[in-house]
Amino acid sequence: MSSLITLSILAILVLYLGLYKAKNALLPATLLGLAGALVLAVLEWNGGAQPIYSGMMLFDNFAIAFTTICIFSTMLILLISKDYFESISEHVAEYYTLILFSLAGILVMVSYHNLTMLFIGVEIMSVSLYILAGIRKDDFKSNEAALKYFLMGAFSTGFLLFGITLLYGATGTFDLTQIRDYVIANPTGISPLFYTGITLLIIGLCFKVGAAPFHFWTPDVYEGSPTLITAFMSTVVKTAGFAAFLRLFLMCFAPLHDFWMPALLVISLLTLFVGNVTALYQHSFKRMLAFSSISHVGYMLFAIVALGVNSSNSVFIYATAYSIASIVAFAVLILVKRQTGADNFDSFNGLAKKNPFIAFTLTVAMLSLAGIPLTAGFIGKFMMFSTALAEYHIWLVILAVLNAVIGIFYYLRVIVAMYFKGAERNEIQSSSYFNFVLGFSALITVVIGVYPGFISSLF
Amino acid sequence: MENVTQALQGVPLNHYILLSAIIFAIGVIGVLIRRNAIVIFMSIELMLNAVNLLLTAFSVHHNDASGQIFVFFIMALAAAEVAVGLAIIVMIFRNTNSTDVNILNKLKW
Amino acid sequence: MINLVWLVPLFPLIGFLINGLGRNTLSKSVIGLTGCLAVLASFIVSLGIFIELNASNTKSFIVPLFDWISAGTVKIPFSFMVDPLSALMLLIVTGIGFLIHLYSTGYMSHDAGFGKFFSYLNLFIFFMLLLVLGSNYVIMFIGWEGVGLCSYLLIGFWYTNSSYASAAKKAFIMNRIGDLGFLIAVFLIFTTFNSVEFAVIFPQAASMLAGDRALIIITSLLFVGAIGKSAQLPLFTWLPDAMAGPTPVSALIHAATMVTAGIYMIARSNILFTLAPQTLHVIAIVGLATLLLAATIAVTQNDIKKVLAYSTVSQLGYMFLGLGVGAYTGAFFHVITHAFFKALLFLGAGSVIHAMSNEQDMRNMGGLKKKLPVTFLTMMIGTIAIAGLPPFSGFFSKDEILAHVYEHNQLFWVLGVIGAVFTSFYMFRMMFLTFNGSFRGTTAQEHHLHESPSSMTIPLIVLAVLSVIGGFIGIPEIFGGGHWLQNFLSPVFAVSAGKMPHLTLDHSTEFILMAVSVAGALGAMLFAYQKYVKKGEVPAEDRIERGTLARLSYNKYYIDEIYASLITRPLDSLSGFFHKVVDKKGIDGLVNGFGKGAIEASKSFRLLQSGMVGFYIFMMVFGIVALLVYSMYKI
Amino acid sequence: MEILLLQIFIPLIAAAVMLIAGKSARSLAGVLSLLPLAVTAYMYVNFVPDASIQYLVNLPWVPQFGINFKAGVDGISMILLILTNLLIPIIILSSFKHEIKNQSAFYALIFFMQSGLLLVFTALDGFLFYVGWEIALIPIYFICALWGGQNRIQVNLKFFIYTIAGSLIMLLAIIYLHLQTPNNSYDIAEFYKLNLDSSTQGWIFWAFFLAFAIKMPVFPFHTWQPDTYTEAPTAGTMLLSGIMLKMGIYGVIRWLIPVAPLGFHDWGLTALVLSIIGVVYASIIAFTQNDIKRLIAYSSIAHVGLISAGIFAWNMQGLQGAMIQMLNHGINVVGMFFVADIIIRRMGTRELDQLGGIAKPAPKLAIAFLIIVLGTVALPLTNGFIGEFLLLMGVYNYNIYFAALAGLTIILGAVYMLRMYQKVMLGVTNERTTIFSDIDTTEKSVLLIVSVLIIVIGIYPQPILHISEAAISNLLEQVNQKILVQ
Repeated sequence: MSSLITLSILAILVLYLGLYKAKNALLPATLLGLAGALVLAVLEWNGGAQPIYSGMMLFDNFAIAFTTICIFSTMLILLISKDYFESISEHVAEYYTLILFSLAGILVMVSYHNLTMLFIGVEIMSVSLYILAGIRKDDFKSNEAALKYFLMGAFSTGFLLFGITLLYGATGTFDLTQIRDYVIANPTGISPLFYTGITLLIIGLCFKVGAAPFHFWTPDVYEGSPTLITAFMSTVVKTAGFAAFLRLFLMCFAPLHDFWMPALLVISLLTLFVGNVTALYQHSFKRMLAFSSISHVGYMLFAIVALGVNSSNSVFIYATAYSIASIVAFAVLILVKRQTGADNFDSFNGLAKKNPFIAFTLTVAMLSLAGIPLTAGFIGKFMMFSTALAEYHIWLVILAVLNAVIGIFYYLRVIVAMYFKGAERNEIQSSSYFNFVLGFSALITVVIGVYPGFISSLF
Repeated sequence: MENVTQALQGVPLNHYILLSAIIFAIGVIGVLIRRNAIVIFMSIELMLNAVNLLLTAFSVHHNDASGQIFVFFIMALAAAEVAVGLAIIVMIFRNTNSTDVNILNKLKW
Repeated sequence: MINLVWLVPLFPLIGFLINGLGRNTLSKSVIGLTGCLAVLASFIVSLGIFIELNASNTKSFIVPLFDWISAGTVKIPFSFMVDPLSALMLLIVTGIGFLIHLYSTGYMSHDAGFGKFFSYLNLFIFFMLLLVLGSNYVIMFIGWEGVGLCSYLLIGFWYTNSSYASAAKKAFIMNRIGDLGFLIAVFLIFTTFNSVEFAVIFPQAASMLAGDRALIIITSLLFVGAIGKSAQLPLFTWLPDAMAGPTPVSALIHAATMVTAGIYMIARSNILFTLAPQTLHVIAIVGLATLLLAATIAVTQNDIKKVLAYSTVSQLGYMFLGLGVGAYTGAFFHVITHAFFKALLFLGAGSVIHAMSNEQDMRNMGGLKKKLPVTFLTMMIGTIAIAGLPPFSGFFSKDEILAHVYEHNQLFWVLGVIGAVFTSFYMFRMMFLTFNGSFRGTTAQEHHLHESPSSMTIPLIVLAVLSVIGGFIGIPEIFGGGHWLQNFLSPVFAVSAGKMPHLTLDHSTEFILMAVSVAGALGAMLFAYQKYVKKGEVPAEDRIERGTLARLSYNKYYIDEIYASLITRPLDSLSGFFHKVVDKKGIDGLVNGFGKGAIEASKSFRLLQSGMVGFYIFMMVFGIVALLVYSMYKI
Repeated sequence: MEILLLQIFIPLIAAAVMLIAGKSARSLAGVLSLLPLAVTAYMYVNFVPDASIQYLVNLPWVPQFGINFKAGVDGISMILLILTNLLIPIIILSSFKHEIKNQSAFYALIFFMQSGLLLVFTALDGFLFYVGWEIALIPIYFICALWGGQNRIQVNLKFFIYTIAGSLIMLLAIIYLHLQTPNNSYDIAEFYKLNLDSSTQGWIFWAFFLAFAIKMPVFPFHTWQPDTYTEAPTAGTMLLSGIMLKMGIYGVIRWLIPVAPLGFHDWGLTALVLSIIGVVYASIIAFTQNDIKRLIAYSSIAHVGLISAGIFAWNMQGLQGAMIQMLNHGINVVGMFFVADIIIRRMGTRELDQLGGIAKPAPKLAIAFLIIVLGTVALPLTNGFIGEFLLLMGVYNYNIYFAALAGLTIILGAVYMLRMYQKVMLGVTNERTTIFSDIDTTEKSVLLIVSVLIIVIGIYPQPILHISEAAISNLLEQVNQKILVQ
């Protein structure tokens, strides 16, 4: 649990660094602190975790794994923030601080053992993000993103809370273990309040992860926010949302599978179709990524629909693969946008000729997102399909395959633009930070794709 | 205090649930039909308060304090949210001279 | 010698390789020598085999070479079979082949593709020998298709002329139609007899009942193969077109050897056919129809080679008629004699064309008797032989067939004789138009007129001699002959003969039959003499209107046109339809439709993302309500 | 060191070498392409033609999912190894005539693809098979889309998405089978042992069939193919038609039918009918094609239709015919596209109407082309005949009418092939074709290899038939047993 504390302290520290205008120390300090938190988290691996803080939190392997990937992704994102924040605002320290606070909230979200902590984690994360989304104060798009995110986020929080309340009403407790005990102890006589509570929780959580029909905020917010923040939201935040979702259902609601499964099944399919089909006809790469992130939510929901022993593993791998590939995509987007000033597909034309390395890493990322073998994305999809098939959701998987095919279409558009379309363009300036992040991410993507063994056996 | 608790416990739980549900629904409808960001925000607060009310009722019903503690958390975080939310609305008002949410629809499709 | 039978096809193959590889480097004399010697060597070995076989008591030898294909139960050895039938055929192929090679050294001496020509000829001989020697249907099929290939190559020898190239293509494709029949017959044979080896099949077949369904299908399919290869109705149109090839090719492939492969194959499989009387009946009818049709076309043709081509088709019709009535020996007899006289006639025609500087239209010839005496004499012998006048070879073979036909069906006989009358007419017409009267060509041609070199006349003379005496190998009983051919071939046809009614014509009937056909032929000859020598008529120019019948005949009954409009053009339109409509619009349209549909869906789906918070919340609430309603039901 | 691992990974190493080779990539590629061939030769020499699986490699890969790196070679695989490793050097050699931009990437992609192909042909693990299946696809997509013609982007996108759609469905089937195995394995031997009910097997059948049918392609899943072949660079077309489509055929033999014998029992007829329709349909379309590459593409659909028909007839002749015909078709179609490439490169057009008379200025090319045409139209003593003879016999054993229909290829093939030959090579030369220069040394050597192979296999096919005989008969036995039990 020390990593949570580390993070919180780090956030405040960074804020102070900003106050004292130690701009150059911000990034190293943040990264160092994150690395420390990461190490501290990993050290607790297989520590035979018990609920701590009066049963409020449980730092088990599940939590550690997701903490690790979230911190890790954040580090990658911050590595490419080197000149980014400076270019859009002078209050650089706030960025780091807010991101760190948000990350702290995320840590709470992935390791809660009490619904109170779920709520608190979600809110810590969200409130920071509301600010981050609108941090470019003079930019209308950023404003709009912040407002939309905020209004709808707050709205959905209401449902989350109402759900929690109803659960409390039915069980008299917020503790996950006790809720589970309640479910097990009353196989037949579960209160209607409880069922309604589950439904409302589904609504609240679906909003947080951006599943249809609660996804509407996602594309707009992702598009309007500064790209790095979008990267953070679509990777780390999404991963955390899923971890929270999964944790709750895995721990408490698994026995009531028959009740909520059909609903989630429909949501999952709807999400897939909305995400993929809409992504097809986008001109902006960033907006396409937003829709693609919706579609990936659809795949990840499989793990919950077909809840089982493999679920956490599947979500973990999927989220890892997805996060890393997305970070590459956003990183390249930042570079391209910096050069051409636009984020549509045409800006990528001819990239392969000028910067084969960047183009190659983006290709790997796109192939990973599309789920082509020898990339991590394939392993993720493969596990999702396996999980769903194991529960005989054959039609779901067939429709998912249909969506995967649609997905390939729009991911290939970028590759097509980079390799097969020519354009007059200059070499893109890319710092060594970028190169490192891109190369390293591509490498991880391929390594997981080729030898998934070392990561797939965590749980 | 004892008396109050007893008196409160005398009211059937269903009434609380119904009441909160109605308040919550009013909040939702408010969000749904109003276009002014501040009013929408207020409606959301109404929803949160419906939750608070219900939590308290359950807390009493179960004779368990944690529900009421939860209410404090909600209030605290709602306050934080208000701070951020109002800031955002102010920022937007500065830029657009309006708090109509539908004015902001640059991001679409 | 029989064990060395593999040498027979090997020599031409070596010749092919030497000439093929050295076509540009070797001198013409070396090429000619290699080509001729290769075939001559084969002929000598064949002769040795023939002598040995004649002396031997065993009449059938199998010479295995290697395992060719083996897949599961299918084992197809590459092996040769030597029996009287193949031994005789070897002699014909290599013997006439040699003469024609020799002839070609003269005929083709000015052609730039000399080396290529000889390599193709040698290759042809190789495949023809495979066809003859194969001990099973598959090896036979190799030869069968191989000769088709050589035919293609040689018809299209002057490929820069695209109508020649088209003729070559036509020949190949029409042959292929037959080949498919053959191939399927092979499959059926395999499933019926579990083997494709002649030596295994025939004894088994002999014990089957006549009219067995499998046998009828097998024989019908084999006959389809024969139709293609031997240019019978309805697939005969390629053969006249095949005259596009150099004349020696027409003589060798399209008269003497390849086109008789169908007859050879049926004779080889005689037992199967004997037990399928229905098929035989069909064969007889097809043969008869072909012989009449081709004969009636030949009477109005003006191209000297076309006349001979239709004559070949017609004569092949006789052979099939003979097969159809069970006269296997007679049919094969006619194969032999026809090989002699038709090769002779073609080579003679070649000599004429050579002299006329590649002129083929008889309307521009005339009076060549004096200038080309050897050619004239030898061709006249050939003509008499084909007209069926005794004692030349054609008389014996044709009358043997007709005698059998008479016994089988008298109407067929009448038609057959009519065909013979036509034959006599058009052949003499050709002779008279070419050699009698006055020269009708250009002066340049007239100056150039000369008798051909000895390399060309020697084969003519040899073949003329053979045409004269060739018939004596099968002198029928009524002339006191022992019919050597029948005896020699009897092992091959023995089983069939046992299952067929014997010829029971009494001698007087037989004499009368012969007299009638000879009289008819003589009459036709005289008529032609009257018409073309006495009156000196010359066929009309193309532009002049002809009578209905004449027009039909002159235009070959419009069969090519009918095929074009019934088969070729509909297929081409079908192709266009499949490509443009079914493939592009239909199937591909559907495939693209998925893509387009997705894009269209995307266009409308994205409108949902209207940018209005109010609408978003409305949709969310809608979803929430739906979910709540769902949970109400579920609880 | 396991020889099979060498076989599979040498191309991968070669691909890496290519990337750093720079200017010398071309000649280096030529040399490196011979290495896998040498390994194959070694394997062939030490191969015992019985039904057993040899050179087995079985390494744990992702053990917790039951995934192993399990690969081995039996007679069926052996033929495909020969095919792949024989054709790749030829293809690379044939590309020497082209000015290829960024050639090191080009050759690297070819080698990368070779690895994928070899994986597919040797994999004995469903997951591995699928991985190989897809990684063979990526490089060819890039080859075709980077070095292709005008419409390459559109056309290849369709090709890629279409084929991947099929293969994803196959992936589902593989996962499903895996879940049914008692110890959750991807081992093909475990798949073979499954006894699913026949309706399930029907689904499995279709899932696999879709992937393979698109790859081959079988009517009506073929519409991507003519466009792709036409737009791809020659080496790409050769890879696609010579080797890649054999993945589909191989898949049918190795996976589809043995894994879902009852599905095959119920649906094999449908597949057979589709294949035969394809034979006739594509042949008829080929009649009037004016684009030389498109014509060859349609002819390839027809020929592959026959192969697939022979397989679905499911008997010794059909299967053996399919095995040898895969090799033959590879050789012939590579030769065919190479000749087409020579002509297109010299003339700058693919339109038959603008060609003609090339035999005169280029007699050597004419001979080679003729031999390839003859091999394609299955003239006896060329390789094509052996294959088509056995295939038609196989179909015949199934049903005589089907054989008659499929046998139309004998006629129709001659029609369109000879038409093409005539239009290109025969007739009079026009002003474009008179200046046609005959083939040079590189071209000659490629065509010589191809021609010699066509004839040698045609005359003495037994060594090749022998390789796969035992394996095929074993497979046949195994499947028939299962159908019988049912």
